[in-house]
Amino acid sequence: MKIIEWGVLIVNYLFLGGLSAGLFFVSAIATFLYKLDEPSPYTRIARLGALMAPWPVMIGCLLLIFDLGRWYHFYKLFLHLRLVSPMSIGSWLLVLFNLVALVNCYAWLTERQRNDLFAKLPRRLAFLGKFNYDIDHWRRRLAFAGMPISVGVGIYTGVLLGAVQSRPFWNTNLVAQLFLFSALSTGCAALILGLAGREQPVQEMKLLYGFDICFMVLEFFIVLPYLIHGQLSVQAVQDSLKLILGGPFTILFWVFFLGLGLLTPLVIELRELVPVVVSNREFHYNRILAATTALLILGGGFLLRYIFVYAGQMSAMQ
Amino acid sequence: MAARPKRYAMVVDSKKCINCKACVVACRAENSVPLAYSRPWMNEETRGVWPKLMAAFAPEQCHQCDHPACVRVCPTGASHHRPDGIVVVNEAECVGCRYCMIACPYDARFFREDKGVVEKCDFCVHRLERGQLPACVETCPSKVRVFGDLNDPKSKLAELLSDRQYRVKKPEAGTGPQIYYLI
Amino acid sequence: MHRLFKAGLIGVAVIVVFELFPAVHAAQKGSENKGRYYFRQTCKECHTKGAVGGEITPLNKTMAEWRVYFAKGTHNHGKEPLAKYLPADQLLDASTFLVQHAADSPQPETCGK
Amino acid sequence: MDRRKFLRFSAGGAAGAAIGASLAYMKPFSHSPEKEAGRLEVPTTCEACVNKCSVIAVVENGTIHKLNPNPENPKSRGMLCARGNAGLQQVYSPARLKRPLIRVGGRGEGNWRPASWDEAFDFAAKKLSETKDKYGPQGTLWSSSESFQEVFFRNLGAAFGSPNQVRHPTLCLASVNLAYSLTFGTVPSFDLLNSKYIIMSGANRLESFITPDTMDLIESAEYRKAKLIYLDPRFTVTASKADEWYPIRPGTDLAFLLAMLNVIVGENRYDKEFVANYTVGFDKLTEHVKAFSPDWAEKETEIPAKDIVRIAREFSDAAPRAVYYAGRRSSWYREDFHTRRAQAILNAIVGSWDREGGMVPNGKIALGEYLFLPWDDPIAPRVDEMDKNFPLAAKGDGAYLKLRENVIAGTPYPVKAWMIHKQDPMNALPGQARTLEMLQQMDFVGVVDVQMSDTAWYADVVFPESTYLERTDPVEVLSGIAPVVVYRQQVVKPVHDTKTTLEITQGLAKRLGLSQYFDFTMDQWVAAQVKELPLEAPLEYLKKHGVYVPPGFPKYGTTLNPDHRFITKSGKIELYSDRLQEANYDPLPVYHAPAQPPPGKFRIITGRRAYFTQANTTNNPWLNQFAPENSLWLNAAAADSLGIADGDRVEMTSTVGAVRLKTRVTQEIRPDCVFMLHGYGKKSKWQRLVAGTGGCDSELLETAWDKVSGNAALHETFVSVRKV
Repeated sequence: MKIIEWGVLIVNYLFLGGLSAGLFFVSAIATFLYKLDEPSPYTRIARLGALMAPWPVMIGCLLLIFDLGRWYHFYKLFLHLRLVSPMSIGSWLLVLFNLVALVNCYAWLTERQRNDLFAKLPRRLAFLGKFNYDIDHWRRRLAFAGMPISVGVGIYTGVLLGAVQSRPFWNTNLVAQLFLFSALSTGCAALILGLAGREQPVQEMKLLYGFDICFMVLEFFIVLPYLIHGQLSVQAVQDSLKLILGGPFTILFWVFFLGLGLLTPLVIELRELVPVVVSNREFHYNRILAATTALLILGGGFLLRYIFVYAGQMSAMQ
Repeated sequence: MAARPKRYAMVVDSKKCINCKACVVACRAENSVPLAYSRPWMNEETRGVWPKLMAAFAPEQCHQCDHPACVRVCPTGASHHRPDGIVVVNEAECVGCRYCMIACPYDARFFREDKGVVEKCDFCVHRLERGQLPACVETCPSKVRVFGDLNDPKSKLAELLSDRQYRVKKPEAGTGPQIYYLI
Repeated sequence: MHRLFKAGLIGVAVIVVFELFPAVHAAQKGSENKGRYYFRQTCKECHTKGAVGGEITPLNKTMAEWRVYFAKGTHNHGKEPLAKYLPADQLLDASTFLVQHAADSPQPETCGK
Repeated sequence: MDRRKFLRFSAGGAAGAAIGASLAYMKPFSHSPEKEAGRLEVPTTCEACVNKCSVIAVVENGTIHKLNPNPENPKSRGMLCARGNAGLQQVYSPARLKRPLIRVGGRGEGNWRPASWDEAFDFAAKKLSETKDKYGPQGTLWSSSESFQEVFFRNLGAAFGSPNQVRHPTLCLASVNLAYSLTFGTVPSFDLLNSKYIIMSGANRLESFITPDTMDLIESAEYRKAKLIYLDPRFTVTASKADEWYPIRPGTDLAFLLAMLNVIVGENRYDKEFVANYTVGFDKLTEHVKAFSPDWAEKETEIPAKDIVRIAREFSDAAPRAVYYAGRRSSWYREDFHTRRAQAILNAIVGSWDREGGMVPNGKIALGEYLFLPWDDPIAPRVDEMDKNFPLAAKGDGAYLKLRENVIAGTPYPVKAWMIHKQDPMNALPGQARTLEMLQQMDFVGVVDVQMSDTAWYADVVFPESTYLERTDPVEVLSGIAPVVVYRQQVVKPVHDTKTTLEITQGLAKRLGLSQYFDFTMDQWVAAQVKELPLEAPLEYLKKHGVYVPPGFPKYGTTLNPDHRFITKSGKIELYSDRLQEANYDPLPVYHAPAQPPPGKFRIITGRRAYFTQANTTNNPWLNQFAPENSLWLNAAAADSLGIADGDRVEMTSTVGAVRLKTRVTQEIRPDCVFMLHGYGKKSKWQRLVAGTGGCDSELLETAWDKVSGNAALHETFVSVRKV
């Protein structure tokens, strides 16, 4: 029988869902970091995050739907809510998140952007023009409401796998945490990448690096106990870990995910940020370095999901 | 969970199994399963060095668990647990996400590419409703499988389980499998 | 007693003839296939289980006994001639059939039939 | 409970969700009456092999959906094997012969043109008549294997005037049949279910074939604690279930048997009363077996002498519930007849005759016969000269290999037309090149079959037969300790333009001027058969049940009175056989050590799995999937010394041919033997799954036969194996 049922579509979906969750979460935090009346560099983070957040998860959802055996039956997912099924919860969560993220995105549009958008509506849909409301004042409320949902989506991508008892590689709550922090760090990374093109986003970068370092440190300290715990667990789990400790995914895991996708960007960011914080030096913003770091993190996040989805399915109880 | 009025289960007396594959073909015909898939399958094991050898065979299929992981993870409820203990997939509700396949510790399910749904052994519920045994049970030449109601103390199945030692596969999965292998 | 002796004598004679001169037998050989037909068509009419004559099959006698029987050529314990039931050519065929399927005839079995 | 139709929101956790689900989804699994209305269950009889198991065909809307076992037939034990289940593929397979075909182009080129039945009949009748005009009716050869309508085909050949009819037993069990016939006057069944001690020489009952004996053996060995002793150079499924398995040196089973006889006679362990009352020749046997000590047998068989002694003692202790099982296919070695005779003698002297758990003569059920007109006996002798070559063997069956050699040589007369009924000599006979030679020297070859067999591939005209589920057949008795009558009735109308054998026979008979012999219908034939069954409306009964199980069986001991006359020359069980003596054969089994393969060569043994019937189901996709290709079993140590790894392709060479196939390097075979499955490497391109796939054992096997029965000796070939 076929071993790998969930393939690259699901990997992408998990990655994109996490990415959106991260984008939204960081954006939402940024929303609270400035006084409403004052111009702040953090507005740029909040705005960019809000504008970017809905799209990856939407693409991810489309991928998810196309991965179904009968994609045209996907609506059946929404005829039920089964609280014992991570996928059922997840489907609803995704809908909710998509809605909030979209509204939030809308809320962060400038007046001109809104007008442009509605002006572009085809004539038949012109009646939608009456929805051209200014909802800027919802931003914080949306951020507040959306934060737990985005965290939920970030966790859910891990719970989806972690809840499967029959796959020893997955069956630990650490997977959900790992996926959450990976999601948040990829959100940060996407923002770093998004801002890299702007003029001297120094303040923004300091904040994002700071967040990112937190997320990656947490991620690292989840990977560590995951491995240790697994090695001290029952034979089935030990065997499943062989997939990354001397199995088909070893190089991918250690070199590309852990080395290039997690530790390298962590070191780079630390090197950039620590002197600023500790010695109060000036922050040398290096655009290329920032973009590279971001790409490495994004690559690492993708690989993490790839490794987990594939290795997990290959692992089995004796 | 409330007691079930019936609890269908299966006993496998692997010592009698001669690996003749009748069950596999019978199921294929009965359930119109395309050649690429099979609901039941045979486990074969040969060990030893000439001429000290042993061989063992045992059929396996969906274990119709008491706490089926597949049912738990199913997002639409297409996979569900009947009151008589049989786990079935309602094709109409299945969206083909294959989460159940990933969740099943026995790999007892397969994805029908042609239909876009997941399929597995259902103890031939349509035959049970006609009063017939599951196709694999009925056809077995050496009568390896014994099918019956666990809650009926007079059934051959209950009798075997009270007389003989048995084991279930992967009990640590915690799914409460209902195929009992006699020792 | 006398009759028994006569039958025995004929029997011996017949055996001697058949055993010593197989050529004689061969020359007079009828058709086994047809004999089977005549036997079933005519003899089996009365000689089945529960019928007047009682069941008779080739296995009722040995080869020699059948030869003696046909050499004597009488039916119903000598009361009537066999020729009453079958013409001579059919009798030859029937005897061939019965001798070749007698109780001590070589009958290697085959598969299925 | 208020169930909202659109959005089922059961927030009550797991239980709530489960209840919601179970209530909501019960419906699709209750059967719709409309579907049941088009459903029909027709009891009939299987033809996936020769065992005649009863099946119930489930027909849904005119199509056979499933074949279920018929529990009414105690012989088929309420089971249906893999082949039986795959039987409906015979009907619906795209690989079927769908209309008569006439060859265009050379034989074996595979070019055919569809023909009408009239055309095909005319063509064949013309060719047969031409052959008759030129060479006499004996210039035609009629081959057939056991099947319910075989009788019509055989009768056509006989009515045509040909003495040359050849059947399968000399490729199968002729030596067993002859050995038991000469000893007991009949071939008994073995009451394995009630046996306590069973010895099997290579009779691979649990792996190669599924019949009542298979089920009985499993039941007695696994549940009733009968002891199973199994001798086989290969570790088979049967070996794995046996209490003791001895990888005997191939071809030496007779030495083992003689040593057992030596122990049992020498230690006075035989059944004295039985021997005195029912046997002849025991004194000669006593003298004869003195020479064959267990120590001597150990050297021959590689089975430890102490084990032989112990087994002999255990066997005689367990008697009469002890049997040395006869086996089915006994076409192994040149001395097979004597091996089987020794088995029969061994079984006889311990008194395992006609007793529970021993050998039991088959129960008889008298069927009526349709009285068709008799034709003239053939004038010419058989081309295989059975009277001269095999005077004791079953003449109607012929001796296939001797026949082939004579036909090729043209002695004693030419045979130039060959009609073949559902037989595949190209695969069934060893030495395929010779079979092809025989085929190629024919002026005409006609084949009746359901698929394009390798033999049909080389034929001139192919008549497609309706499969067993598309026709009604004569009633048959499935013999055994408890015999039953089985009936095969039409389940569905023929799917293609096919005919039954009776129709084909009648079509040909009409054109050959032989109509008067086949002037009946199947209904008339069946009516005559069932007339004598003790049933009020026998035919209706059979139509409804598919099987009639007469009361009163099993009967033990019907032959056990000293006045009983066995159908042997002496009227007793013949331990010593005068008939063998008169025909210049050893009257008691004499051991001739078989040749052993020289260093670097292997003895090839052949066999099959129970999901294949000889060579003719390997193209069934439902069965082929279990072994899409055959491979060469090679002992790991032997493979090592040849530098061959598992899965390597090798070439195997014998004196008559070479085949290439993959290896299966294994622990499960003797280092001096190799094994391969039968039925692969087909020539017929229409056998898509196995055409050119794997290797064909017939190409490799050398021609040899048992002198007494004429049975083929298929395990006498030595091959060299070389990596390619």
